Amino acid sequence: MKTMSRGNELTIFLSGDIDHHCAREIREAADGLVHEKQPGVLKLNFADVGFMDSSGIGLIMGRYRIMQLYGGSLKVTDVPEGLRRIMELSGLNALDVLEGENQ
Amino acid sequence: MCSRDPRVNDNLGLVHSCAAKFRGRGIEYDDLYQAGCVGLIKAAERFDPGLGNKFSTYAVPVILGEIKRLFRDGGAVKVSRSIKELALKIGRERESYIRKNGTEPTISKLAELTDSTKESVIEAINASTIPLSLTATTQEGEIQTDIPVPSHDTGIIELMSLRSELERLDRQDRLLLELRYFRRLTQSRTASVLGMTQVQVSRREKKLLMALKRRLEGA
Amino acid sequence: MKVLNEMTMNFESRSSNEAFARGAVALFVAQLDPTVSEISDIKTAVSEAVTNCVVHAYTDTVGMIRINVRILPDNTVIIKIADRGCGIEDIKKAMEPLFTTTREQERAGLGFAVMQSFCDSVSVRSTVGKGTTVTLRKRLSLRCANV
Amino acid sequence: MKVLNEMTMNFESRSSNEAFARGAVALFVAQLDPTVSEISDIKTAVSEAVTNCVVHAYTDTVGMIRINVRILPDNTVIIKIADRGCGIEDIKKAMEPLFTTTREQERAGLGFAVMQSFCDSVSVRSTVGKGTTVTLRKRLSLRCANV
Ligand SMILES: Nc1ncnc2c1ncn2[C@@H]1O[C@H](COP(=O)(O)OP(=O)(O)OP(=O)(O)O)[C@@H](O)[C@H]1O
Ligand SMILES: Nc1ncnc2c1ncn2[C@@H]1O[C@H](COP(=O)(O)OP(=O)(O)OP(=O)(O)O)[C@@H](O)[C@H]1O
Ligand SMILES: [Mg+2]
Ligand SMILES: [Mg+2]
Repeated sequence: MKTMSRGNELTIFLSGDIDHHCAREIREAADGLVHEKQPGVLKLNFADVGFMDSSGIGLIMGRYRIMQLYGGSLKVTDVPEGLRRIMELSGLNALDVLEGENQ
Repeated sequence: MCSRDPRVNDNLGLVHSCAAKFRGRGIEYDDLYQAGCVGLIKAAERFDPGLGNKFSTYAVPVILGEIKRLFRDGGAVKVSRSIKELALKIGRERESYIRKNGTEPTISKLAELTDSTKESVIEAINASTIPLSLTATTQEGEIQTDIPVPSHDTGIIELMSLRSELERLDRQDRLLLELRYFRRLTQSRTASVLGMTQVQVSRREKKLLMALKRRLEGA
Repeated sequence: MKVLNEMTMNFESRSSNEAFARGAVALFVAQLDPTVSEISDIKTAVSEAVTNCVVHAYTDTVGMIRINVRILPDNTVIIKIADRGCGIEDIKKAMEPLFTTTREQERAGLGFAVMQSFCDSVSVRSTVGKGTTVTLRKRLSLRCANV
Repeated sequence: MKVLNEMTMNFESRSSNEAFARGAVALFVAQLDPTVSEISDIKTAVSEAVTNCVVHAYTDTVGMIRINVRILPDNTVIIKIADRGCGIEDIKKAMEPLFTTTREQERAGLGFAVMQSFCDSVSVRSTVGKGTTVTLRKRLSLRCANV
């Protein structure tokens, strides 16, 4: 998993398919990083994600809660067109985590 | 191809038949045929008629083995890498097709455009990312493609945000909202579960919702 | 309506089979020459249904999942995902957005909502203790190419 | 040996299903994290066996083809391709390179030779009038990744 740290911002570059099978691994890795670095902003970059189902939504919601717990915030960035529908369906817009949305 | 051994010249058709079995696997037919010919020559050199086999029976596995070697040499590559490359190509072709024609290409069109099979297009889509970019460029410049946005149910959105806010409440309050809004229990049923009266539930619920609303709006 | 082509597969409810299942359905449906987004809708819906079998139907065991795909002449695809797991008590409630019975695993309770949004119709049959069958229906925009 | 994972599929003997069949097997085997050439060997061998069912087993009809794939702990893949078609009279002869019973089409009589060249072992069971089962066995070089 590629990551980038800049200031108090931590970016995790997700890739491939996000389904129930691999969500746990991603979750554990991400939470480990957040715990260690305690970033103010966690960015999940979806540019290289080809497939996602509701497990991906669960993953985002879970990180959202954890970031709130730490008093930080979560941003979801570079969502490919093919994944927008499921992101929107889940109501993630309302949480203001989707970056680059022109409201 | 010309050889002094008549067995070689007489069996070139065999090489074609063998090479044909490997078509569409990413190696040019000419290269397949060449490798097959090497196999045929090796077979002709080693063949011993005294053993009672037909030459062709002996030659086929040798020819196949030689052709297969072509794949083996480049073949230590992990599947994901070659598929990723195809996926990139598919993404590019798809985008330029949409730009030119205004509609999405079908899988068979994409196979044609990327010089691959429908099956490998699907596999590439299955195995990795097809970058589906948000913007498309036309002659007039960059335009935003229309993404069909499903009419979303604001109820879902509210509930979704609500759920994450719920985590902050104390146990009793969380249970109350959980029972009322996620389990859809009536106020009196909720009251009996929580050991409260219906009026208490009603009041507490109202208060909690107001507070949540303020927090969600303030966020 | 006459079935133009049909496929059935059986596999174990291991999470490592989730990618296989949606991929195999996509390959079968590819005969209809769909677009990338139609394929991706189908894969997402199948993934939800299969994950539900792995997570809910057979929570602490490994059981068999059966998928049946039919192609109809009007370019409709019918996909049935069946398990013989625990079953669903209240189907109507289960299908409500955000309803979930598993908290721990970060399930959002959106699986059925996703299936409904990505398919033309979703129907569920279930018997507690016997299992569940989810039927997805989607009509593709283009005419049949190769069948 | 214990089976780590297993999948079975049933589909009609239409030539449009050939690509689906080898693709689905490849997807299932992909769990073992194989190399391009290993996957491609398996696809070629499966393709030959499935084509034989379409062309020879059910010459003028459409029948069912069943594929079963098992993954063993030592990274061996066992693939059974079975039909209930006409069967093979003389298996030994049928497996000889260049032996073919269909003249008209461009069949070269190389199908079994290709399967043998691409797999570690090929075995055939057949009963005339009842059908044929071809069993392919291949051990992959790398250890199991995801199962
Ligand atoms: N095959 C099944 N067998 C038994 N119960 C099921 C099955 N599918 C769904 N359910 C029940 O229906 C509920 C709702 O399913 P749904 O897919 O909508 O949400 P989820 O799986 O809980 O969360 P998500 O799909 O967002 O990860 C599940 O929590 C579960 O109780
Ligand atoms: N599933 C089957 N059912 C009945 N007969 C079969 C089956 N598979 C193979 N055969 C018989 O075995 C012969 C040899 O098969 P093989 O695949 O080696 O060659 P082919 O199919 O004739 O030609 P090619 O595979 O090169 O196109 C066939 O011609 C056919 O008579
Ligand atoms: Mg679900
Ligand atoms: Mg053959």
